[in-house]
Amino acid sequence: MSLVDLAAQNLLSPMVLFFALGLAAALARSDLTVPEAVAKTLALYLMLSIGFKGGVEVAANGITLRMIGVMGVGIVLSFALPVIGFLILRAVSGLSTVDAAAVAAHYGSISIVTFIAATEIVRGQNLPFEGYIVAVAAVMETPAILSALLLARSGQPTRNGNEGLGPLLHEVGLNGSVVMLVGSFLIGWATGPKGLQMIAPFIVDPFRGVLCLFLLDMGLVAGRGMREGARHLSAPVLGFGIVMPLISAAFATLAIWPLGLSLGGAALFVTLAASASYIAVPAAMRLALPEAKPAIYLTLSLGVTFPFNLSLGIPLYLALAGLVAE
Amino acid sequence: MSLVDLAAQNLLSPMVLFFALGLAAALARSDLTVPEAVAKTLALYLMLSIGFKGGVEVAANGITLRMIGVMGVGIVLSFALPVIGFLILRAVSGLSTVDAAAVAAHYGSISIVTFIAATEIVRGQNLPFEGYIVAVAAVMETPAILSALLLARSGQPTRNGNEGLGPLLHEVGLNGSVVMLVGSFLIGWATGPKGLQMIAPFIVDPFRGVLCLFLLDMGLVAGRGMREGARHLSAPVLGFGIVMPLISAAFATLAIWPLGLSLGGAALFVTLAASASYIAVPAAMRLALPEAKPAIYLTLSLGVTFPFNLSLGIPLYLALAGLVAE
Amino acid sequence: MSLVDLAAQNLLSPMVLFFALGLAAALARSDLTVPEAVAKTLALYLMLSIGFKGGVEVAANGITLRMIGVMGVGIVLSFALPVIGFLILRAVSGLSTVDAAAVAAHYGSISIVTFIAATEIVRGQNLPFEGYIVAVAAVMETPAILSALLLARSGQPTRNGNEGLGPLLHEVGLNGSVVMLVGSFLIGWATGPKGLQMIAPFIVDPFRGVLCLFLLDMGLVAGRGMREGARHLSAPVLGFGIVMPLISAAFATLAIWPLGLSLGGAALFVTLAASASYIAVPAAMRLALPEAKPAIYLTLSLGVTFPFNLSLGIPLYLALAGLVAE
Amino acid sequence: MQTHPKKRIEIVVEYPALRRLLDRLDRAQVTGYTVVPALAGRGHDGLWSSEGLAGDAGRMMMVICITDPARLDPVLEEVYAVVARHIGIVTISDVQVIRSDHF
Amino acid sequence: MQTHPKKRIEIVVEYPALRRLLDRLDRAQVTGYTVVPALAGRGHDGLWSSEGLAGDAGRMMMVICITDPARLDPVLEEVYAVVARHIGIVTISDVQVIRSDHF
Amino acid sequence: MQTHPKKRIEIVVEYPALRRLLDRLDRAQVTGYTVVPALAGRGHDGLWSSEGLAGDAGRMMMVICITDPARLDPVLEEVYAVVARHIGIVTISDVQVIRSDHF
Ligand SMILES: Nc1ncnc2c1ncn2[C@@H]1O[C@H](COP(=O)(O)O)[C@@H](O)[C@H]1O
Ligand SMILES: Nc1ncnc2c1ncn2[C@@H]1O[C@H](COP(=O)(O)O)[C@@H](O)[C@H]1O
Ligand SMILES: Nc1ncnc2c1ncn2[C@@H]1O[C@H](COP(=O)(O)O)[C@@H](O)[C@H]1O
Ligand code: NA
Ligand code: NA
Ligand code: NA
Repeated sequence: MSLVDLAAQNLLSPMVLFFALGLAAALARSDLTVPEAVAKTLALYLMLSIGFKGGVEVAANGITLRMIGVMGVGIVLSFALPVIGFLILRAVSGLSTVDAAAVAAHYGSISIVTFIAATEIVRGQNLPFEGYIVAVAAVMETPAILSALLLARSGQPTRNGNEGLGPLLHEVGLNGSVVMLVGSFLIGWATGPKGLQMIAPFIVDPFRGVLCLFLLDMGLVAGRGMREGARHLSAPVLGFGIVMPLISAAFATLAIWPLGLSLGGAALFVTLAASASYIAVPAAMRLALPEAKPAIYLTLSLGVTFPFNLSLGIPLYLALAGLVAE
Repeated sequence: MSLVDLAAQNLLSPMVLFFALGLAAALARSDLTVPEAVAKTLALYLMLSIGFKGGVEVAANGITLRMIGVMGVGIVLSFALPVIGFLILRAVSGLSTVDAAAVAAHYGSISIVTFIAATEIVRGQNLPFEGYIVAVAAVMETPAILSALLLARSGQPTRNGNEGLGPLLHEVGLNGSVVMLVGSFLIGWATGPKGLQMIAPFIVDPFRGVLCLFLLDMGLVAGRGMREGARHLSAPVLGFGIVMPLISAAFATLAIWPLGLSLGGAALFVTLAASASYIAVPAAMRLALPEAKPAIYLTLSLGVTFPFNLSLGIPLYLALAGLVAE
Repeated sequence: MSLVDLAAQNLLSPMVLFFALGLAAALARSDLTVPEAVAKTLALYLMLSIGFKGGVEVAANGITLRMIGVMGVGIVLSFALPVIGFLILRAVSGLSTVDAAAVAAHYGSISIVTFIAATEIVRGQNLPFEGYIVAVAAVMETPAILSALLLARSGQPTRNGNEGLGPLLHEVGLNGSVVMLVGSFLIGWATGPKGLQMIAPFIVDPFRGVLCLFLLDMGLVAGRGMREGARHLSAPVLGFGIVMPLISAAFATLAIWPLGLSLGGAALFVTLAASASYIAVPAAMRLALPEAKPAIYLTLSLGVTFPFNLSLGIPLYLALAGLVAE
Repeated sequence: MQTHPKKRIEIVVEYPALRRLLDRLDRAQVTGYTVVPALAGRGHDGLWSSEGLAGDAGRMMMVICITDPARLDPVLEEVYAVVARHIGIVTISDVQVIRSDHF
Repeated sequence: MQTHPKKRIEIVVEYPALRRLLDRLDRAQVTGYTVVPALAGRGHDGLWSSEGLAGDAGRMMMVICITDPARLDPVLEEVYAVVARHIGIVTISDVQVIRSDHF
Repeated sequence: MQTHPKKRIEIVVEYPALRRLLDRLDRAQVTGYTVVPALAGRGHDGLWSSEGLAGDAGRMMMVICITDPARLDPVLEEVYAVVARHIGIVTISDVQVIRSDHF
């Protein structure tokens, strides 16, 4: 299937259309909302499901050297990409050191929903993928945060030290979404296919439908954010929200070339690198760099990069992965 | 199946019994409640599901002249029924102009849950129905509101003008439940049976069970409303809550006679006309006619008409539809 | 299967592992939480499902003398066990009369989630069980509360009389969870297998998955409770949380010997007796014995007895039941 | 705008006692009250949080009641009768309202 | 610590009128406001509870707005324009703040 | 009824900073506090709403703390240490309580 066909097919999937519905409703100032308690639970559900299924696959296939290699590459990218993002932002945008570091952190980390949307597309093409990729997602969440803190301090010497790095690492590492993802992965690993069979009618069958509802909600939040936050984003910053994912994707494609991932796995890895966090990193930034303006990084990640990745990015990353995958 | 058999079978369905359980629990002052966040989400789910499935059917069957005809008749009824309701209320009840107009608005508009309950009964009889009926439901939601505003103004010249009709139309037209229903319908239409297949384990399989939970909640809210609101309802107003649906049903039966709907489709159309709104119109009335007492129209619609329709009305409308359907 | 195998298999089930995940996350001070609105709804769902399924089985098998006998034994145990618990607590712990009575009430009453977890284990062993056991669960919920009130008054003559027993009985008997369980049982009974078939994709298929999510939440709440409440529990009280279930189980095993229950049914009955309430009784205690410290009874029931029963208790009760069952 | 002095009573009380409290307020013939959910807190009886709770014991509510200064004492007595036995606190403050007849 | 006197306006209003109220506050150029959900209440228009409601009519919200005493009257006028027609109440009280320029 | 004067501190603060704030209150040895969820608001940092949020950044909480007038200043200092760096506001008002020893 050609890239254009793939993109067109993706744009007409229920997932993307429900996101678009949410976006349109929010921009038109509809009062449609998903209650916060439900939005949080949908996110928990998605992480439970994706983590568990990944763990089950690892249980079936065991740990391999390749798995460790891919995780290592993921960690390195999560550390390195914020540096690249930071340098670009400092060069082209007028953002302060702290704001640039905070934005960059989001692009080194990953977005689980983008990852999930990509798994659906990969699955729709009947491409298998390595189950441990979800563990790679988990280990890529936090290194970017440390990287960004170092970048921010490069500007202002020791301003943020007053709470210490220890409590911060604790809060970030035990962030609810990280715990849910890693915990479910481990449980899936421990219980294996037999465990999956027990709860499949809950975590597998309705998964895509729940994802549609969650994407509707993300569209609503993104649309509201765009309405409020757009004036905080200059043209260079907006451009960064599209260009940075492409740069990350390019680096990721090169970095996994030697590792011999399957096409599906490679596409997911590239998507992870190209995705930008919107749950774990924003919360960490409010703690670690409270001076950075959330209107900038939240709007950029959720209002610009996420829609781009969901609609055009993922098909592109799948094509990119085709260049290097086995 | 005779009307009596059908009614008896309906009264023993899990749906009606869960509604009755909620009603009984509330009247007995049990502290059983469904959290507001969940009630709102259940309503979103039902609209997502019913809208999507309707859209998929239209995708399969295309737009027909008959569809446009039925939608037209629906719009006319939604405009006209409030006038009839208003005249009756002014004649027999002591309600003020504004209260009478507000009550009448509810009976011109429609109740999606009543509609959904009717689809389950129709399906239980193995009767097919036209998928576009859900679009008819959507277009019947709002005309009644405009109708009621004109009626209310007939009494007090220009009292309500201070916010203007524009913002009101915006708020009513982009009401969350309308957006959800119409948006899901359009997405179902766009993605067709392939889209449905993807999310059927979420929006089709558990649908009836979710409906039971929602009806339990409606029973709780209706029972609480009856306990609080009963003293606001005089005997003539109470009677209106039963008689008006029958009048609406009679008009609807006559109005679609020439259109040649299937038996299932006709039963649903008559049900729509006979149903009374309890989400979209109350919210609109609080904005447009804040002087009207919510204790009257909410109690009447949710505490009298809805239980009547759910238990006895729908079987009756199915019988009525049998007189005119193809 | 040997007891050790059964226990090992149980400890590696997704249910127990998700509970452990919640516990670990809370003890490590992760900010993972399940929103309150969702936790309440999950509980409603579990009671709806378990009640309905029980009712359907009774519809299929009819009322028998044995059923009435088992319910009678259940009621007697619910009355009697708090007396035993109270005497033990007064003898070995330093708890006041009121605190001892309040704790004892929890152990006479039952925990529906423990019961549900046991049904899953029983089902996992392919053991059938009597559907009316869920009705036995319902009748065992409240007698223990009355028993505890009498015990508490044995200490302080007429201190708690100021609200009267009438309102209290009303509040306890119409407690939301009791109404949901009994109501769903009756609806399942009324609609029978045909009703079950209609809503099975909602109440049967995803049941185990939902249970995992609920147990995750219970782990989180139990862990938080242990962190806060541990200092309120002396060693004898802690010991009581493990020993009392065993005593209850022993009594229950003897009491149903003559009744000829199936192995599955007997295991569930013993589990009911051994389980400790953590929803209905705490709420009743806040009303009836507000002087009793919730930190003691909540921590003990949820933080000590529930984890014990879930992990080791239930396999043990299944083994115990094997001694007396048909 | 002309305003009139009233008293604002703010009560934090455990959920199981809420119905009793509201019945007492009705008995004291207050013209109204508003209930706001509380999420977490700490007091003499320790830390609590309603997150994740499936049951109602352990949740807290905040009740706000605006009343006439002349009626403060009888209202407080009814409130105190509930709060004294249950987990909760009461504070009173001065406020102004626009429509005096409403309260 | 040095503190500065401000006015705290507390408004309980039905949810459907919330957007109008907030638009009015914006028009009155207040520096900010906070919206807190209400769960249940009673007033002249009877008892209400948001539990179980799928729709928005029948829910209430509490809006808190800290403002400069000098700006109280114009703000109250905007607030009153909404609350007079809708279900709701308004109370005003004295508070102190730390950073005066923030308000 | 006899009442005693206390200070009521009301803090609106972003959720990610809540734990730090509560730790500070504990450090200042207040006798208690209550946390109430906020739903939406506006301030210098713009509009926000918690509706639909899956994450915690962007949510706000309201913390209420009754304290003795004599202890106000040290408490305010701890509070200010958090709120100064985070999104949030602090107001102080006078209240009366019934049981003085409770606070
Ligand atoms: N005296 C009062 N104290 C606190 N809240 C009140 C009071 N009166 C009314 N309210 C609240 O304001 C809402 C509307 O009041 P009303 O317009 O009188 O029905 C009520 O439902 C309560 O939530
Ligand atoms: N004048 C005000 N009155 C009430 N709440 C306010 C006010 N200013 C700010 N807030 C609340 O405090 C939050 C943070 O304020 P700010 O730091 O100014 O953005 C806002 O989002 C509001 O929820
Ligand atoms: N000093 C205080 N300031 C604010 N809220 C308090 C205070 N003390 C107690 N509370 C609230 O009232 C509840 C019950 O207090 P207590 O009876 O002291 O445990 C606590 O859990 C808090 O939510
Ligand atoms: Na990334
Ligand atoms: Na109608
Ligand atoms: Na027991």
